[in-house]
Amino acid sequence: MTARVGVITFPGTLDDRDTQRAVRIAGLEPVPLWHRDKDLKQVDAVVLPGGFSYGDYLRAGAISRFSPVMETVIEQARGGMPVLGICNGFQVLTETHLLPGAMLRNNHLHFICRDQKLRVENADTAWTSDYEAGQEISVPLKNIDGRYVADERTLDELEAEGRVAFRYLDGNPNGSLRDIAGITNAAGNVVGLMPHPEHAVEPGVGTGRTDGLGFFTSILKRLVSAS
Amino acid sequence: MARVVVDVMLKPEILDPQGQAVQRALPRLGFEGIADVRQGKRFELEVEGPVDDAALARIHEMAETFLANTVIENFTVRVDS
Amino acid sequence: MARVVVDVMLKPEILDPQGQAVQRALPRLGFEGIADVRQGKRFELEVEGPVDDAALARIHEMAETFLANTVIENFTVRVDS
Amino acid sequence: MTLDTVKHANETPDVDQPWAELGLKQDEYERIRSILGRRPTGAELAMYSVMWSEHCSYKSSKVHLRQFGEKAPEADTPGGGALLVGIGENAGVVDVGQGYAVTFKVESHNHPSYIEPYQGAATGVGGIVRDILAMGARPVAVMDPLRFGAADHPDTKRVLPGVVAGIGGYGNCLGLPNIGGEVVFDPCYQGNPLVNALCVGVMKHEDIHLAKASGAGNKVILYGARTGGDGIGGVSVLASETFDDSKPAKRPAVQVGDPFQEKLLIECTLEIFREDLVDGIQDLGGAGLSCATSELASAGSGGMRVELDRVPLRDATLSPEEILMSESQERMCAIVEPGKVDRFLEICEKWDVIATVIGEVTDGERLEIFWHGEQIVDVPPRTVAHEGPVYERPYARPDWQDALQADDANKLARPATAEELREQVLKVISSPNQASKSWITDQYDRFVQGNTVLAQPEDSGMVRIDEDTNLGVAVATDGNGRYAKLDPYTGAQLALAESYRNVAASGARPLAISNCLNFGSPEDPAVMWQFAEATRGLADGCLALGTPVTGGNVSLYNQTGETAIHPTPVVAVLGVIDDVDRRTPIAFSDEGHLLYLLGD
Ligand SMILES: Nc1ncnc2c1ncn2[C@@H]1O[C@H](COP(=O)(O)OP(=O)(O)O)[C@@H](O)[C@H]1O
Repeated sequence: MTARVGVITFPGTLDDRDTQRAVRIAGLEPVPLWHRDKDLKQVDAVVLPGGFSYGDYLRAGAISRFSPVMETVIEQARGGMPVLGICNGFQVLTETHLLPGAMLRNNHLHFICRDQKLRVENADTAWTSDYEAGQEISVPLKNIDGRYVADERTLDELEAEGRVAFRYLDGNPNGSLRDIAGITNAAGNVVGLMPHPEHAVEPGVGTGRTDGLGFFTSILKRLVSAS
Repeated sequence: MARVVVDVMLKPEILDPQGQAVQRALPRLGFEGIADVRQGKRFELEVEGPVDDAALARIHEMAETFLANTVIENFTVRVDS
Repeated sequence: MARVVVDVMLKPEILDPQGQAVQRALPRLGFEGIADVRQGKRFELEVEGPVDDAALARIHEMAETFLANTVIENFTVRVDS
Repeated sequence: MTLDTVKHANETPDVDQPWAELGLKQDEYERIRSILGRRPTGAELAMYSVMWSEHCSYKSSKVHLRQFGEKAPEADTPGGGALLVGIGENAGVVDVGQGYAVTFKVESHNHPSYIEPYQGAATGVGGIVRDILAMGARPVAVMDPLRFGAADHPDTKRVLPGVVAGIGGYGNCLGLPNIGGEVVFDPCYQGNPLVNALCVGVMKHEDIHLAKASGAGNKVILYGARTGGDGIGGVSVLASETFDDSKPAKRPAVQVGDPFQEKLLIECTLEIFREDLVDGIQDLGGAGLSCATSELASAGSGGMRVELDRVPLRDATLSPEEILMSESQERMCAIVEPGKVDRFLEICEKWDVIATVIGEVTDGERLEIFWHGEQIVDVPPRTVAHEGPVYERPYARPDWQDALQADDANKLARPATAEELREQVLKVISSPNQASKSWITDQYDRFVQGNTVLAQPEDSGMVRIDEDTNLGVAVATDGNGRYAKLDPYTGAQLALAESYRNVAASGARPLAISNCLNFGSPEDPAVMWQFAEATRGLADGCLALGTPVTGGNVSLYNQTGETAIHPTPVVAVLGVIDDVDRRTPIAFSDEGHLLYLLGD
């Protein structure tokens, strides 16, 4: 049995095809999912890809969060299905409150595109087990609403429970509190981050690094060992 | 048709770099004496039918669940006269 | 300190894609009866000193030259009470 | 107000018409009357005036642009043989092998970007992307050759950040990697920045689509955004007239872009292509529906009948003339066989795109437009779209040219001391034109789509177009206004050669070119001479290199008052590379490698 990973397309999603490619390169079967369908086609995990769903209008992720597909994703995520939100997908996950906090305009107010160094803080999630805690990786970062905020209590809680999954290194690119680049829920099945691992899976394109592949091989191992 | 205005502002404790950028630019443009600037959103809703308490309650709910993200934002609802 | 509010809205004839996207989403969320939504900006200015006519005139000028882009936007200035 | 129907026009031959306000000349108005055998209706006048504007008709440049066709490289040259669709369509198409075809084009959005930098630049990107899409291609990359006034001029601070944010805001939201461009500062662009935008698209040979309406009974479908009052007359006023400080600023409604709508339009259109549902297709850009309907009808066989009142509006008060002239963005017009209409509309519904059947192809020869059942347009479409006025504008080498050329660098004092030399070197390397462009390029997404092989700071941008075979294309854009001012003929060739070298240096084989010719007023014989020389230089250069011109754009009236910008032909060269793994980046890769200098 091959593991099936659903990749959702919302109106305005940009990185759905790239994410499908990354899933395929890691040896999984990508399954396109459509925002209007509640049916998840029996996938074993779901990725919410990057982009500008609904043009980022109102707030990034705010309109997509109410799409039919998200009803099922929220329900199944609570039941333990692995869900990864990348960039806009992370924004959607915070809007659904599957992950705490919110994303705001970068503190310098500009879109920023760069190869970003991160530290993997938590290598025990469904999406990070192929990394080692403390490992440093570089993947592209590209967004304008990438500043992670949450109240102090939530931040302390995240830290205490080891739920800060990724932290920015070599300079905070957007004013995210405590240099947070990505977080996980308490169960470790729902992970969100602003940088784009799916854009760092092939040596010949992009930054030429493949540091992002680990996300997809992590989920492969998890799904294969579970089956 | 009646107009209802929903104002959404970042909570005071949340950093507002847009407001700050505006505030910092003012003296350079020759405008002194503005101690602080916060930038938020204003929604103008054209409501069909009467804007009674029930309608306002619905709009309040709409603001709470959708127009504002109450993790970071506060909002007010009022009828535009 | 007194607060002055500057509301900036796109001119009626200018396309407001944000407002449209919000309006189209409302029925899906179960909110019917909103015929139109326009989204604009709200600036809250904390003014040092008295907000007299002279101060308001200055803020008006500030709105005209800086806070609003009068090629595509209208604005209003009012004292928040 | 009474509706100015064709019948009404026949009955009231002597009504005074605002042809001058619409930018038409007396003889042009007379010509419209003689084509129609009566006075035009208001709607007809609107159509002719926008379509015969400099921007849409190329009336001043046409006679010179012909050389690109006349001097086109032979079919047995690499580039000549690769040309699948040449000048005249929305964009040219070249064969890049393995069954793939690539289309690319540069366009200007100079004047709108000066008035409203963000929206002007954003809609510039939107427009060129729709051109590429209309050819049947998936857009895969954008580039943005830019020119601004002095870097330290206060107005540059207004224009540059707005332009960059607009290009980024629109392109990033569409998911198109920005793979290169230019940033040049020169005081000559102070009141007239140049915002050129390029888009590259990829398709299979069999997917090439053309802008033509054929087959009586086929339906005309308008889809995309609702039509509003945006940029009405913008095309004639903005693009064809000089900014003049003495007159009150003309500020017609600015077009506002909605990149989200455009992204839906792209995906929706590509799905429609995949199911082979369209016969002909045209994007709506400058001159809006006037342009789309007349061009489709003109290029096809038969006529067209349009029910204008069916056009979905954003503003119910628009008059038929305004609807015809509106430049609302994010709209397309398709010709669809009746049996395929339902499926077409279904796909549009899937993508939340509004689509409306607004008319059909007829077996007549006229473009006929109706408003609530009454006829307001009855014209031969070719006279609107393709047989507009052509001017042989007088041109003359300016009398200052000799002095300018004689005043060469050899006359400048040489640095006499180490200190002077140091100063001069520092001055050169600290010039904004030499500085890093990363403040700009960091605001553009260069990774999206996952196929970017080369982007800034490389000589050319390169994207992979086939993941299995590693086939790729490279594009570079270059222009040098200062050189072109000294010698427009050689200056255009210099731009071509530089762009060609940039593509070749990255490991790709140059195949074809597109260009954006930014010049001052064609009514000035000196400017016209610059234009004539530059086009001649470019055509000769392309012939020598064996690379055909596949299309491009002419932007005239780039001047402030009497002062024209430097003549600025921007040249884009497209190349193909069989295996992107074999690209050559600019950086040294290993210690011990040797440096060679090629050429003299
Ligand atoms: N406006 C722009 N948009 C995108 N890329 C740009 C832009 N301007 C410059 N670049 C890119 O930045 C890099 C450096 O540009 P530049 O300093 O002009 O180099 P060069 O002189 O070699 O052309 C090139 O890769 C170029 O394509």
